[in-house]
Amino acid sequence: MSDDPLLDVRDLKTQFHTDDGTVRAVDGISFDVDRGETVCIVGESGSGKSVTSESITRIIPIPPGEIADGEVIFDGQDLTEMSTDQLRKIRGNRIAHVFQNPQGALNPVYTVGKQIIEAIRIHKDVSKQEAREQTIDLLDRVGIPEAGKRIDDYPYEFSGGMKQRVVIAMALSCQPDLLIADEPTTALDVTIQAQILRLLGDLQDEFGMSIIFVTHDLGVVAEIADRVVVMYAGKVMERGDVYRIFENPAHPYTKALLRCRPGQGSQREAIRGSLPSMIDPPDGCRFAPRCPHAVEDCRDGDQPPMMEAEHPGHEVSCIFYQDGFDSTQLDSGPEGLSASEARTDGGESR
Amino acid sequence: MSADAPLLEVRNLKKHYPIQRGIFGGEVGRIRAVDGVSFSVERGETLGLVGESGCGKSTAATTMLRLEEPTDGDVLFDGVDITEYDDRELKRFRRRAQMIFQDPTSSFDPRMSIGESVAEPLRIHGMSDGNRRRAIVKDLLERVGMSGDDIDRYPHEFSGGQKQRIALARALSVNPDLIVADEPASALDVSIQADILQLISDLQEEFGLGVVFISHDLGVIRDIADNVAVMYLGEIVETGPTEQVFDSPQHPYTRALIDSIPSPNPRERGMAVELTGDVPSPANPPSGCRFHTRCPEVIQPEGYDFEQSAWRSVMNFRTKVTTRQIDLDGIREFVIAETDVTDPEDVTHDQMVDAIRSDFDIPDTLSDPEAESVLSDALERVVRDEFDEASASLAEAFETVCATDSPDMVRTEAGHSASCHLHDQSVEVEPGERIAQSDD
Amino acid sequence: MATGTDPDLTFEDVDWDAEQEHPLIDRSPVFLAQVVINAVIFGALIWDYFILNNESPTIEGLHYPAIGGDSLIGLGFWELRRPVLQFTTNGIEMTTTFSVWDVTSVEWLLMVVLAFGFFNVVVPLYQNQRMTAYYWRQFKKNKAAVASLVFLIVTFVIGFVGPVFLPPPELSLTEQYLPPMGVTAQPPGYAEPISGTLAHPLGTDHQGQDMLKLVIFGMRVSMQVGLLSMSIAVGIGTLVGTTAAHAGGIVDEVLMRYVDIQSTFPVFLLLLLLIYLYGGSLILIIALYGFFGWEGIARQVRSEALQKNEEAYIQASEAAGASQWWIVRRHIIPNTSSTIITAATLAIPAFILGEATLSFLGFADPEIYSWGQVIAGGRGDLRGAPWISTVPGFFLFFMVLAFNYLGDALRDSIDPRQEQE
Amino acid sequence: MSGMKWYIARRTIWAIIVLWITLSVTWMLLELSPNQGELQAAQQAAMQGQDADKAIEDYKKREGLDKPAHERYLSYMVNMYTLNWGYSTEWDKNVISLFLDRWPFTLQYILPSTMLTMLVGYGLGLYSALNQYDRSDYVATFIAFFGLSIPNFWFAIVLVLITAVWFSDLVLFGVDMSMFQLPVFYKSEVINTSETITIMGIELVRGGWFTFDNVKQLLLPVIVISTAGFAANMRYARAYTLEYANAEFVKTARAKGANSIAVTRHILRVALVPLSTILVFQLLSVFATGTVVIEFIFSIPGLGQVTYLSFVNQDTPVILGITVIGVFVALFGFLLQDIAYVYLDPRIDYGDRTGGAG
Repeated sequence: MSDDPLLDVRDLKTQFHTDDGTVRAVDGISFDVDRGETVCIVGESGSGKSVTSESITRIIPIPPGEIADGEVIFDGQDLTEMSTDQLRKIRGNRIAHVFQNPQGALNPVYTVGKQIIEAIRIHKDVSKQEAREQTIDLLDRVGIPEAGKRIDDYPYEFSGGMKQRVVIAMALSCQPDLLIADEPTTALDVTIQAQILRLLGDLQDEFGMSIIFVTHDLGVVAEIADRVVVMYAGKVMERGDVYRIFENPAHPYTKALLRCRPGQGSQREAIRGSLPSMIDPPDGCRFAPRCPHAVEDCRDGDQPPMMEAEHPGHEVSCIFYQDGFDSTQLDSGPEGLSASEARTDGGESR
Repeated sequence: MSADAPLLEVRNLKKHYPIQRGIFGGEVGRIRAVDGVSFSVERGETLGLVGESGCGKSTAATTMLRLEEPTDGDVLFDGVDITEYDDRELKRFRRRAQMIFQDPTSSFDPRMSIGESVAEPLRIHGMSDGNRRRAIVKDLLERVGMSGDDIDRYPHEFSGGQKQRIALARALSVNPDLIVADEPASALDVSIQADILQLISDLQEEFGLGVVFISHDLGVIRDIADNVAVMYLGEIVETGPTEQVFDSPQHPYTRALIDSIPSPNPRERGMAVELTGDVPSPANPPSGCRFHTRCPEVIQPEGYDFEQSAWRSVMNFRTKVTTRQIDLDGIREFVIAETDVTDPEDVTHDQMVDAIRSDFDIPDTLSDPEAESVLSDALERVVRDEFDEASASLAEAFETVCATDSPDMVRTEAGHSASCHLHDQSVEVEPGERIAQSDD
Repeated sequence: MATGTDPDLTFEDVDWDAEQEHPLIDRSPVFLAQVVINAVIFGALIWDYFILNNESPTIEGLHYPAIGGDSLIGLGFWELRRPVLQFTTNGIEMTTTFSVWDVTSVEWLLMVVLAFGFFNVVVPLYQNQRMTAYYWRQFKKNKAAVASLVFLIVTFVIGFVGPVFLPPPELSLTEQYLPPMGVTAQPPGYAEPISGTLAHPLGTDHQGQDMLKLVIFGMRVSMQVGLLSMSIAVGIGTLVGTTAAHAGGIVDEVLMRYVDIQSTFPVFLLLLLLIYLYGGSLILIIALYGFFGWEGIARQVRSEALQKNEEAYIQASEAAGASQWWIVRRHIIPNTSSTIITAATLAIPAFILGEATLSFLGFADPEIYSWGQVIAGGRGDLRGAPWISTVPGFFLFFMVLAFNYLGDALRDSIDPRQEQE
Repeated sequence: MSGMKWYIARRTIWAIIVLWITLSVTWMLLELSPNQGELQAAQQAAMQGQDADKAIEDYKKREGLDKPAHERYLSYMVNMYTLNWGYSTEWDKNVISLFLDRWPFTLQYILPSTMLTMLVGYGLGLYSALNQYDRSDYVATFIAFFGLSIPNFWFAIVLVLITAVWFSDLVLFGVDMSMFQLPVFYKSEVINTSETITIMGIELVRGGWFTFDNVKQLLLPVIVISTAGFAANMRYARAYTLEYANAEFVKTARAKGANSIAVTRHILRVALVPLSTILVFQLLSVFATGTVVIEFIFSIPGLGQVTYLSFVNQDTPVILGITVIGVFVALFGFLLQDIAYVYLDPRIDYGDRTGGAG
């Protein structure tokens, strides 16, 4: 095995062409994933985290979507250069997906067995009977009781948590090197979420795969991540080791996200304002319009480049970490936007 | 109306939905969405109603406001039973109790300006003067942090958080005493949730409102509620002051629920108690304590001594045998998939027994020999397709109070109430078990 | 009470016991105007049917003699109706054929429908200009639909205004088979090829009737059939659909079962059967299409209303104390209106085509200038005078096409499901 | 699957009930209308100088109309269900045998039209939905609107004008178009003759159903009637495909590495569920009018022509028979549709309704 990361995303840009203009859903982001590790992409809705995860194997709808720029190096090969035919050999085989809504992810008119067998037989040259036996084994491994019976059931006969187990079984059918899980527990109850998170952890130990886990829930991130990528409005704000992110968050956005988690009583603080337009994003740092520390320079030019924050591997895109600025200012109380100013802006939503 | 009566008191409220079949709708069963819940809310107090999806908390909300007719029970508002109200009295009550919904988008008529929507309750309750309505709506919009100039804009011109503010303005418009908020923040991004919750508690303080706050998110409940009631499958299993319930949960379900919240500290991983299985169907709720089919602390019968996790597995097995939910052909196929055997005829009894054991995570032998003999006998019978006999012998040997008797709501040592046999003084429980935590 | 409203009024200041004494009935000027207009129409209708003799026309005095004969030869299509004084010469009263407006039952119906449309579509659009502008922005994106709308408005105006100024097409033995302007052909009965002239821009048919006039008079028939049948069908469909959705239970079951039965009965055969039994007058055809063409609309409205019933704003309104009637009138009907309007726009072309087909087959009233009849009349002369069959067909085709494009664009632009995305 | 059998049984019973209701309604309509035969009898009598009233009475007696209403209704129902549908004076034939003679002429173009309607309609709908933002989508949409809007009787006339009139003496790019000329009127002799001709040593049968001549004269009818049908099907297929084209399960299928054929199959299989519920209705509404118009224009001696002529000639027994057949075909079609729906959608609960769930 080489020392290269399993997946290296460099300056990825994904756009959607709509009637109202070009939506820059992902606007130049970079991160990497090592073998066997779990990387969490965290951000609010509209931050571009799902689009990022779907751009890796290009399963976004094209058109209207388009990968405008960037490289996605997977095990030494650039996926963006590949033809769809070549990419198909990787999808489901070496890179598998699990989506947010298990209800929608399964075709309602086919039995779950048929759908998993299809996944196996796309990539492996095995007989139907062999594929069926493998499927029963997979269903059993993801904790579906009586796998031999349930294989012939239709998706509607499963509960939400069980459906998500089926989807995970399907994703694991070819023992992928990388599993991309896009909010796989958001639609589930907390008790079921705990089951699924534990299952994913166990399966990772068993299969040794890497996981990209997309979520908006920092609790889930703390539970499973090795490294974290914090996204906002199509840009990476901060990335680094999970302990650094939680214990020494560097970017004002990350700090704000940690402060707005529920369960902290009066300590809890909302982030004022709302997400900027992705068609015509503001100059400078994308977070500047909502940032309590923003200064004049924050609203100029492009998003600041990633700078190292104290520790190697912990990087942040904020001008306070550039030369001539004092990042300790970020620890002091909020200034800049006054409460009344931020209250009702919000802008047009869609 | 008495002054000391709580603002809202719900007593043994039930809402059942009939399951109908055929053109003439003969009833073949009923979904017990809410099955006897009781609680009360004082003026200026927030009650948090928490539970997993499908536990009946939303139905409880609509039923206590008589948006749906309750099947049984009383709802006292200011000491007067609203289930007895006629149409005229009900309309007066509607002015005093308002509701806020989860989805800020669908709670506004897309063809009405938000001014019209906020003024709608005013119109309904007889304010015919448009200028007066406009003045009130402008004032309200400003009070919830919007601008009075927004009055002629349409819902699609606002973000989710803004719409939820406007929904609050609409609820306030007729100066109510009680607000029932059904997951008002769960459709919003975390970053703006806090704002809406803050606004709700500010308004509550300002106007002395009673608030019933429904949520599946324990964190949110912890932030906003004074008292909390935990629901499971149509029943309240634990209720008390929020801090107390969160700090020393008395019901195993509450414990599991609190433990399931992922900790924000990455150094405290994997502490969650895992609840097995899914919530059972409210159409056919389990006997005894409704939580016993998933409870990690289900009480062991007298005279046996084995690990709690093995006991839990045996209980799961017993449930499936009783309901005949074990499919022998499926298990046979599973054995084929797992072993070298290819012909279903060649699958041996022992292989079948082993497969069932591993399916239910039952150890190869139970630590208690007596229990082991009952179990292996039952397994034999199941493999021979003698479910009734197996079920009978299991029921006889592994009887637990959790499966037979419904626990009462009792005051626990922690000071608040819970309904669990572990707190039921009449039930014999071994000393260490009463405060048993999970076994791993 | 209503005067001198305090601008600082807040919700806490309201004395609800005092407020509740005020009447709830909404008496907007628009509502009153609608009542007045409808009263006028119905009054006139009663006057026409009961006071006036059946024989006499509704509006006398507008005497338009058709000025035929030698003096105006060559004017062809361009000859207009002109009022002319009646006079007496040598004790003999000179009477020419004059046409007056004897308002037919179809036209009475049309007036009611147009008034209804004006008050329930045009006026609300004017009152909610913000929303109208939003719809228009959405609608404008579809260029084909905008063109269709313009085409239909022009057609509508010509179809209704044209017959007021133009005398009906006349049979002429001397002007049979004239080709359209710019076309040279040798129609049957002619020894040499002849060219069309400006007098008859679209030529004449085998009976010498001006094609352009036939087209214009046919437009009127098509529009009448389309609008009226649609109104009846949409009216019944909306009523049945909302009732079924709102009442639920046995009422829903019975209504929807009836809809099932009606959609099983092949409408075309039923129409033929009823026309066979009762004759094929225009009003009957309109009524038949209206009364047997609403099942689809009822189904759509019902499912839409059922969906709307689940929306939180309905619950919010209920929780605020609104009555069922309030909810249906203020929320359900306005929010299903996009479905209703779309269904209406798509029902019109279906009915127009249906009527044309019936008259093509010869089952309709031969007195009516229907395009289908003209097309059928030209079938025998395809080789010599192909314009007789093809010209009205083009108009029919484009009218139906325009309605289809319009309906499709309306579905996209005023569908609230799209607004929420 | 006993639930399904019960479901199908129930739908069948419902179909029989509907048949009974429609027959009753038809009977009532006929009862309420002036009887043509009665009028004829009276007229005849008057012309021959006999007593018109007596003639009417004789006629009534002959036709059994003097009996009380419930008896007439009963015998009508018995006759209808025992296929004793009376005698057509116009064709001088038993109504049933008239229909038996004629149905093949209708079926021979309806069957290929149905296939064409579905294949082209669904194919084009699927294609245009999967290429939503492409130019080809706009073209396909326009074709659909064209098919939806063109009056089929006029379209038939225009096609006749082109293929029969203009092609007869048109030379295009040096090619004599008369070889593409198609017959205007259907010749049923083609079916009945059994002559053979020899071209270049190959013996060709000229008579019979499956011959070049017959296909040639059916070409225009098939094109006209399919155009009307496929357009509607294409619009529905496109709408439902679009609904599912970006569904999560389609994304999942693509994420599995499925090729476009497999992905399309996933979409189509799900879209077929709602499509199956409207297909029969679509076909029926097109064909009911279409057969009459097409057979009228092209003189095809099928059931459509019988329908047309029976109405023109006021041949009551035939009209009644045609109505029953129409209803029967519709009911049978809807029954097939229900069964297809059960097979296509595993989620169906066989019509059992559950009261509002919490």
